[in-house]
Parts: sequence; structure tokens; C-alpha cells
Amino acid sequence: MNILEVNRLSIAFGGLKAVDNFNIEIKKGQLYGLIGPNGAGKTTVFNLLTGVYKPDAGIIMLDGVNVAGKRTISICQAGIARTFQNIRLFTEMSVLDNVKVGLHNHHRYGIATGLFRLPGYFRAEKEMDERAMELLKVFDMEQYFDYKAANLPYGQQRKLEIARALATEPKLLLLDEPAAGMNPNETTELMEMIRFVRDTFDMTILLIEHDMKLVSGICEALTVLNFGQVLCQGETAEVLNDPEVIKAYLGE
Amino acid sequence: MKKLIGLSMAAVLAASLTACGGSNTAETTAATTDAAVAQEENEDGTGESAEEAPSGETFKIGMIGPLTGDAATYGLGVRNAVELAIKEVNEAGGMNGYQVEYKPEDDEHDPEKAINAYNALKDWNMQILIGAVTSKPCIAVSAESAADNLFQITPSGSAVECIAEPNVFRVCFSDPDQGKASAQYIAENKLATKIGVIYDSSTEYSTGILESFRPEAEAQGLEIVAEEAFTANNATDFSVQIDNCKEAGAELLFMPFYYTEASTVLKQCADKEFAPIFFGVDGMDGILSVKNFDTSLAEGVMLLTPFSADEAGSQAFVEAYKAAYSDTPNQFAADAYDAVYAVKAAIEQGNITPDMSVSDICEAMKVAMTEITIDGLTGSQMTWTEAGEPNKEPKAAKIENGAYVMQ
Amino acid sequence: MNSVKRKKLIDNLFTYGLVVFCWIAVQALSATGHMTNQINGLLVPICMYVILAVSLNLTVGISGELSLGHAGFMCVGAFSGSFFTKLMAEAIPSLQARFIIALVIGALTAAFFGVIIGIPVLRLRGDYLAIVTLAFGEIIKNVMNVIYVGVDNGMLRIAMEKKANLNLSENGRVIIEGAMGITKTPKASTFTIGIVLVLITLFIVQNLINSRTGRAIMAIRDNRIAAESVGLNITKYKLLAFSVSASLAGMAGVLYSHNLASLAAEKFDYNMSILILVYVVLGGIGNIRGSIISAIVLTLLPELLRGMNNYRMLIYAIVLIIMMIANSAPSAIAARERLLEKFQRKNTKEAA
Amino acid sequence: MSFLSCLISGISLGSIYAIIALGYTMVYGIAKMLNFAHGDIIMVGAFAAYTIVSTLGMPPILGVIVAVAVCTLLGVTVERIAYKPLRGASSLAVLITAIGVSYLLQNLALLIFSANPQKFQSVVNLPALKLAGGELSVSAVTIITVVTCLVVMFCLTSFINKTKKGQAMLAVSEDRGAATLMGINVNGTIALTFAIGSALAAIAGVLYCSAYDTLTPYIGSMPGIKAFTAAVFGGIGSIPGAFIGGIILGIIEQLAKKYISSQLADAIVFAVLIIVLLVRPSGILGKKTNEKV
Repeated sequence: MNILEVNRLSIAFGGLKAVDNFNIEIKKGQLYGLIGPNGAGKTTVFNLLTGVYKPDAGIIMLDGVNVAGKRTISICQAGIARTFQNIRLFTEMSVLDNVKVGLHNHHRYGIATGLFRLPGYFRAEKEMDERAMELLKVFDMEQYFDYKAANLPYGQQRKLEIARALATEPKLLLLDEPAAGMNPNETTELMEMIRFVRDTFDMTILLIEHDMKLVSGICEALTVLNFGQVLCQGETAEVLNDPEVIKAYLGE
Repeated sequence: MKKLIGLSMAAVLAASLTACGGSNTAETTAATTDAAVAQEENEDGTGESAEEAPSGETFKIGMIGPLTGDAATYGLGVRNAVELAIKEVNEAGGMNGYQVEYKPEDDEHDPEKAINAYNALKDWNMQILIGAVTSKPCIAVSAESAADNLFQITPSGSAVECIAEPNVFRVCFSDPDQGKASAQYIAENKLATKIGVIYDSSTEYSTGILESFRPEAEAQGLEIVAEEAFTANNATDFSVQIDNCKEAGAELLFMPFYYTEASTVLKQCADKEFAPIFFGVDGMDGILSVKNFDTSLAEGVMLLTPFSADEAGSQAFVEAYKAAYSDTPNQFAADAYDAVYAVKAAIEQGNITPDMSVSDICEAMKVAMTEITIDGLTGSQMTWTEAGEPNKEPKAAKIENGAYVMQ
Repeated sequence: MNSVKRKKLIDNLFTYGLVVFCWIAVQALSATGHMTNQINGLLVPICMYVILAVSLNLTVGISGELSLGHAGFMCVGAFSGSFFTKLMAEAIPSLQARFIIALVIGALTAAFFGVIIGIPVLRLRGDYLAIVTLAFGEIIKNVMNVIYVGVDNGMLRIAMEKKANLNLSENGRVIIEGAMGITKTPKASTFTIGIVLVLITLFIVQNLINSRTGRAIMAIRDNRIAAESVGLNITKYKLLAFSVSASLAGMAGVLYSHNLASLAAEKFDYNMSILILVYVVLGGIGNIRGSIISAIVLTLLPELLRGMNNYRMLIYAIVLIIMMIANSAPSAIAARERLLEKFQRKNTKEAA
Repeated sequence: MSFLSCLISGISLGSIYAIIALGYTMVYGIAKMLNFAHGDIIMVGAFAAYTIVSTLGMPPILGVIVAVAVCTLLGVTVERIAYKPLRGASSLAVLITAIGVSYLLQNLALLIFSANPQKFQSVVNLPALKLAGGELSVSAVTIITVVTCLVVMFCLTSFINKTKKGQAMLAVSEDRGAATLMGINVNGTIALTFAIGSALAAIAGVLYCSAYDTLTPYIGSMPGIKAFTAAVFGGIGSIPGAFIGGIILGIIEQLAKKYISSQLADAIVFAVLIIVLLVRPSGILGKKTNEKV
């Protein structure tokens, strides 16, 4: 059963076809990699999937619902969450609050409940605290819960971003270069963590990555993007041995 | 925490500055959270209880007006004139035999600050208030002084509401009176029938005069052919307003606003070769004393004013004022000067002494004010009604050869 | 985690406590006759400025939008509140009752303006938002300066530019009179009411910040794109913060207008907005207690400097510049931290 | 004819706004701060010229030179003392400091020159130009103002595009960090910007007071705010934008007074500004900055 089916997704910026006829199929629970040289349009695909850009054409079927062209908020609610290439945390807020913002749409109470501290407030806040701590524990970050997000070390910030994305209870998690700026040890740790997340949350994950060790280590399938077009698609081992892919990466 | 340090610095600074300022004998107590508390603790003996027991040897007269800010030129005139008059009075033996102490406070032409100034003066045990200079602060203060039953006389608060309280009197004309009188004067002297108006829609002074000018002009058979406004925010370029009046064929330009803007309007009219009869109100008075003003521009300007710096009767005052402040007094100063002498006359009429309570002084003053007649700078044989309005004739002046000539 | 929560709770309670302490201190001082008229007269304005500073902090500090039009909302609140009090003088004889309703009306009117202004302008950012809010404040001021509202035979009449346009009948009365504004609003504001309003403001702002809504507002401030990606409705929360802030400013406006017998639009120009912004920035952006303290100190400062006459505002300006540099300059902060460190080291050495 | 005359007065008013706005926009572009004290520099310039010309009776041209010198010095000094220590602090902190400087300058002027309005004798003593058989008269100040504005605009543009210092300014405004790495003296460049901006303010002050002749310690604040509006209108940070913004603002203000309502002219100017910004959120010539995701 496919959780994500994308068909003929295209967008152009002033004549430049940034993404052209992009197709992808991701099965539930799959760990899928999106790779390609710099400027191939990978992040643009993420931006299309999450509604930051509106596609010129194409369909994005998420769990049987077309979300193409919808607003970011609706897409988030439909079940796609993401992290960013250049980390985007709520820097002035605590680590715990960052995760609690992710829980925003799942633990609701009205403004009046919050203002007047009605019982619903305490109930919901307690649930949120517990849930957020659980998530932080997954990433081994519970001891940092009252740190200001901006004060976390780089690697922890990346993890926090993933935790926040998971808090929105997505069906599909998009990770944009999660290993960027990490040392080999951290990367190994991250790989294990991504796998762990997939297993514990039964999550489907699509990730953009340049680190081939990570890609070959955890991705089950790959799509290679070059100049906005799909160059090659299939199981990781096959794709990585494809001469076209090697050419695109190493040049002529 | 860091912020707290900064703020406590401020508090210390504030407290210490007040200490050297001399008004209060505050010690430099650094209360981080509440400088007020620190202040209050050092205010022994000057609290409310003290108010009831003034020294009994001198009258304490306070003054409120804009000493800084956009309207400062009016407030400073009043402050100086009151100071001058009180000095004269003291030298001549005081009021009813008692010396007079005097203290001015700044209100920045802001009702809120005027109340602060009033309260500061109350702490000083003020017994009589001259002020506030401008209408809105005056109205705000009058509500407070009425509650305290403290006698107040405003030299120049011209809005109707300024003297709505029974304890408030004024020296100047009210705005509606001026508007009405202006229309009547224009009609009676057949100066013109087609009238253009430029006015300041952001001040109550200007709109107040115009509101009463309009119906009266109509009743007198005058035609208002153009009515152009400006506001405090764009009181620099009047070319559009002038053009419109010119095109409408105005023979007389009615200018119910202050001389500061009037001097600019006159210059721009000259640039545009628009030369109707210019007709101003008491706010126009002072135009000749604007530094570096080319007085030839004001040649032929008419204005209704009770005071003229060039008149024989006011020579002594003008000389003394010039000597003391190297500045020519305007009509605000003249009104203020008269206010002091009115207070003096009333105190002597009612045989008021400084040891009386504020409320008793007020009651006595209210009666005495209606009984006195004074010859002042701004009118001869001035009397006051019970409502606080002065009885004096508005006089028309015309500027000829760079001097006001009474008509 | 509970300790952190408790710390926050204590922190909040401390802020309330500070306000209540001020009230008790003032009551004690006036009971023992240690209160000067000057300070007494400043109590209501201080409450008003505290409310304004705290509410602007909600926009500037918590929501991260630079607004230079706060005085405009205050203006709207002041006029609508005063208008109601004067209009209903006969219908509702109790001044207290009218005042309380006026507070609500002022807050609601300002909130309404907050929403209708917020919808178009909150799309703009940074300095563009600043100039647009400034522009709105000036428009409100300019329009209030030329508007006339009167009442006759139970009918409201509104006109622009001149009183005669109202066509009032003989028994009519003018309530809002152009540049003159509203005069003789009965004095209903007291220090106790002011303190209650400050507490209400604190209650609203602090509870808002520490709730789901507040987190959403702050998240949008910190990173709009990330906030959107986790499913936050940007417009809704920005607008919410803006209009709550506006309504509190409106309430402060009613407090203002019921403290003075003269209410005119000219008071509410951009200088007023900037004055409130000074309180917020000096108290610390996003720091509620800081806003309270700086509003108190900076309201008192020029008044306590009255003895200095002409030098008063000059000193105020110099103090302002020095405080800004001492508080915000990176080098000053570093120097202060070094000093603190040295001090702490010394303390620990002594302890040892 | 009356429309033309209205238009001309609008252009004249707009030219002054434009000169002030040029200073505003330069300082904003390079130092990234809203210099609320800019308007008060205008006032200082006007008072300096006033002292030379009216009080000391020297020739007007000397007045202009002294005004420019005084303001340049003042601008650089203020930058050095009040703004430089705050480099790296939040932009709001700098904004508030600028307001403090504004209060300071106003109150200093109040102490020195008193609050009484003084008449500024125009530095231009030429007859007005008559057009269309005398029906349309354009004052000499207007012509000089417009010409000055164009010259200033031209000089600024060529300075920035053609000289090394100008290029350094551009670099600093684009990316301060990168400029430092390129070996550009950032502090020096910012000081130079303040010097130029303040010199422009001095010229604007002299022209403003020549046209509208009244001088008080508070005259700077309103043109300051209007020029700020003009700068934003044209797209803050953009030099041609400030020019166009200033001229358009002046014209709208005069036309609104003439054809809509002289009472509501301020409101109309600001309403137009809001509408323009809603349609073009970065002003007429402003750079559109889309945050990259």
C-alpha cells in the first residue's frame, strides 16, 4: 500500500523548470532517499510536497487524498511533516515548548480555556508535557528540556527538529539533509535513530541526503533527481550502481 | 536581571537628580522597583496635612503653561509676564500688604502633564493659580481645581469650557465671542463681503472661533467663499489654500490662528501676489515681534485684539519686559500681566490674607472678582461676570508702518 | 520538569505580587499622610502606562511585530469609552457602572479596530509594518480631529468638518466636538481601579503567553516558515495577538479619558506610540515585568525632574541614551558580565 | 492653471521630502537603522545657517557651507557616541537610542535658541519666475529646491556607482559580514554614510526653512516623519526610490488638499501609503525579499 504517490509534479520559476514531471511512490513504512547533485531540485520537491510552493501541474496523493496545491497548514494536518536544510527552530523558546508547538493541533483547547485556566487547560497541558517528554526521550534529549533551543549544540538542534516534526503525528516525514554538518560518529548515531524512529512510530520517511554512507546504510529505495527530472528510481543498491547516476555525480 | 540593573541605575539617577534639583530633599535612595516609594518616604511634612497650614506670611501663586514643546512660546510669555508683574507688586508692597511667592510649572500643552504640574504646585502649597495657558490643559486643570475649590484665573484659555467651573475666571476673550465680534466688525465697517477663511482644523482655538464666525457672518450678509484648513502636521505649505481663496475671489482673508503660522501665510500670500485684507484675531497679536519677520508683509493686516505692544498705556510694561527677557511681549504676556493685577485687586478688595485656607480664599476671590474694575493692558475698565468672563471691548488694530495702530 | 513549572509560576506570581505590593505601599503611605499630591496624581497615569507597555510588549516582544500605532488604539478606546459615559449620563445614573461598561466598550472598539487594521497590514514585515501602523495611528488622529458627533431626540448624528453639519435640533448636544474632542468626562478613574486593570492585563497577557495560543504566537515570531510547517495558522495568531494588544490599549485609553476633563485626539500622535515603545524596549523586549518597571520609572523620572526646569527633558534624553547603551550595547553587556563573574568568584572565594 | 500651480507646489514640497528621504534611506540601507533623529539634524542645519546669515549677517552661501559642516560633524559624532556602541544590538535598541538623540537635539536647541519662532531669511533672493503671462508664478526657492534635489540625486547615484567608497557602501549594505571579509572598513563606511546623510539633511534644512520660513526647535520632526514615509513609500534602502517617494508624497499631499479635503490631507497621504504598501509590500522600487526555504 502506497502512502505517497506523486504524479507528473512540475513547477517552473520564470521559465526555469525547477521540477519537471516528478513521480515517486513510497510504501508505508519505507525509508526512502531523494538524492541528486546540488541544485537538482530536491528541496523544491519538498517545498512542493509541503505546500510552500504551489505546483504548476501534477498530483500528490497522500494516503489516497490529493493534497497538491493545498496550503501548508492543511498539508501538515493531512499528515506530512518536515525538517529544514538550514535548521529552523523556535530559537527563543525552550526545547520542550518547541515540541509542544508541534503538538498544537492534536491537543486542543480554546483561548478562553487557556486564559481562565479552566480544568481543560491543565488536562491538555499535562498530556502535552507527557507526550513531548516521551518524544524527547526517544531522541535522548529529555535532560535538555528547559534549554533555550538556540543554546543547543548543532546535532541536538537537528534532532529537536525531527522530534518537533514527529509531534505533529505525520504519516510521512520529510527530512532535508539531516546529517548536514555532523561528524561521522554523529551521523552513525543519526542513522540508528532514524531507523529507530521508523520502527517505533511505524513511520514512512523520505529524506534528502548527500552523505552516501547514510543513504546506502538506511535507505531502502532511492530516487535520483538531476536538473529537476527523475534520473533513476529503484532499490538502493541498483540505483547506486546505475551508470547514469554515477555519471551525474562524478561528471563526465 | 540585567535589565533590573539598568533600571535601578535609572532610579538612582532619578533620585539623585531630584535631590540636587532642590525641589525635594530626597536622599539618594535606590529603590529598584518603585522610585515612587523612595520619593514618598522623603517627603515628610509636605503631604496633604501640610496643605491646610500654609506659612501665612506670603501668598503663593502658581502658574501652569507650556514652557517646552511646540506651544512653548505662549507659555513662556505668560511665565515671564507673571514673574515681572509679581516682582513689581512685591516691590510696591505686595498684595494686601503681603509678599507673593511665585512658581511656574511646565505642562507641554498636554492636559495630562498639566494635572501633574497642578499637583506639583499643590505640594508647594499653592493658593492661587494663574493658568493654564492653553485651552485643553486649562479645562483639565479646572476640573481638579474645582474639586479642591482653588481659585484659578487663566490668562488665555479661550475655549468656552475653560471657565465652566465656578472657581475659574479668565482674562482673554472666549473663542465664540471673538468669532462673532470679528464677523460683526467686518460687516459694520464694510471691509468686504466675500470672505476666504484659512484655519487650523487641528486646534480647538481656530475651529472654535470659526464655528461662531460662520453663523454670524451669514447673519450679517457676508459670504464665505472659501474655507480652507491646515493641520499641525502640515502647517508649512499653504499654497493650495491660498490659491483656492484667491480663485474664489476672496476680498478678505480671515485668519483665526496664531501668529506663528500667520507669518508664514502672509509671506506665501505675498509670494503668490494675493493681497486681500488680512483679518486676524488675538492670536495674530505678536506677529510683529517674531524675530527677523519682514514686517512689511504684515502691512495693512487687521486684527481684533485687546492689547497692543505699541500703545501708550503699555509702554512701561513693554520696556520692562524687553529689559528683563530681551523679547517683545505678546498678547499672552499682556493677559498674564493683567491676570496678576486682577488677582491683586481682588485680594485687596476682599481683604484676603495668606493665612486663610485655600477654599476660603477661593470663595472670597469669587466674590471680589465681580466687584473689581481694573485698567489693564488688555482693556480699560475691565470687570468680570460671576461666570468668570471678562467684560472688555475687543479693539481692532491695524498694522501700519510696522506698528499696531488702534482703530 | 515540575520545578521549572513551579519557577515559572512563582515568577508570574511575583509580577502580580509586585503590583499588589505597589498598591499596598501607596495605601499605607496615604493612610499615614506621607503621600504628595504630585505622586498621588501620577498613580492613575502610571497604571495606564503600565497597561500600555505590557500590551505593546505583547505585540512587539511576544508577537515580534514592530507597531508604531499603539496610541491609535488608545485613542479609539478613549473616545468610545468617554462617548458612552457622556451619552448614557441620564440612562445609567451610576458613574461606576457606566465606567465599567465604558471600559468594556473601549476595549471592544479598540479590538475591532485591531482586527480591521490587522487583517491587511500584518502581511507586512519589519519596518514596513512599523510605518503602516504609524500611518494608521496618524489617520485615526486626523479623522478624530475633524469628526463631530451629537445627539438629539434620541438620535445620534455624525458629521465631518463642521459642527453646523450636524443639523442638531435645539435640545441637542454635541458630544465629540472636532479638535476640542470630548470635554468634561466625569472623573471615574481611581488608583484602585487602575491597579485592578493592571492585574487584569497581566492576567490576560501572562496566561496567554503560557498557553497553547501563546506558544503558537511565539513560534511564529521565532520562525514563521517552521511554524507554518507544523500546522499553525499564521494570520489567525498574529491577528489574535495584535487585537488583544489593541483592546488592552483601548482599555488604557478609557482609563486615561476618565481621569482628565479634556480628551483630544492630538494627544495620541506617533510620539505617544514611541513613548510606549521606549518603555517596552528599555524594560526588555518580551519581558513583562521589565515593561512594568520601566513604565513606572520613566513616567516618574520627568516628573521628579520638575525642579530642574528647562534642563528636565535634556536630562531625560541623556538618561535614555545612556540607559540604552548600558543595557543593549554588546561591549557594555560583556563588561557587565565580566564584572559579575569577578564578583561571583570573589564571593565563592570568600565562602571557601 | 490652478492644477499646474498645485502640481508645482507639490513637486517643490516633494523635492524637500526627497532630499531628507535620501539621507534616511542611505542610513537605513547601510546601517540598517531607522534614524529617528534625522529630522532633528535638519533643524540643526537650519539653525546653523540662521545663525550665520541672520545673526552674524554673513552671506547666505557661507551659511549653507557652515550648516553642512556643522551637520556632517554632528552626524558623525552622534554615530560615534550613540550608535556605534550599539552595533550588533537589536535594531529596536538602536531605534530607541535614536529617539533619545532626537529629544536631546530638540532640547539643546530649545535651551540655546528658545521656543520663540524665528523667521528664517531665505538664502535665495531671486525674483519668481513668471509663466503663462504671469498667471503661473514659480518662486526661485522652488526652482532651486527642485534643481538641488536633482543634482543631489545625480551626485549620489554616481558616487555610489562610480567610486570605490560608493561601492564599499553598496557592499556593506548587501552583506556586512562579507564586506568585512573583503577588507572593507565597515565602521568607516558607516561613518561616511552618516556624514553624507547629515550633510544632505543640512541642505534640506536650509531649503525647507527658505521655503517655509519659520524656525523652531521642533520643525524637524514633521518633515522627518514625512520623509521616512517617503523613503518607505519608494522602497527603503533604494536611492531612486527615496527620490520618487518624496516627489509623489509631496504631490499627493498638495492634490489631496486641493481636490479632496484640506482637513483630511494628512489622512489621505497616509492612506495612499498604506494602499501602495499593501499592493507592493516593499514600496515602489524596493527589493522584494522572499525568504528562501
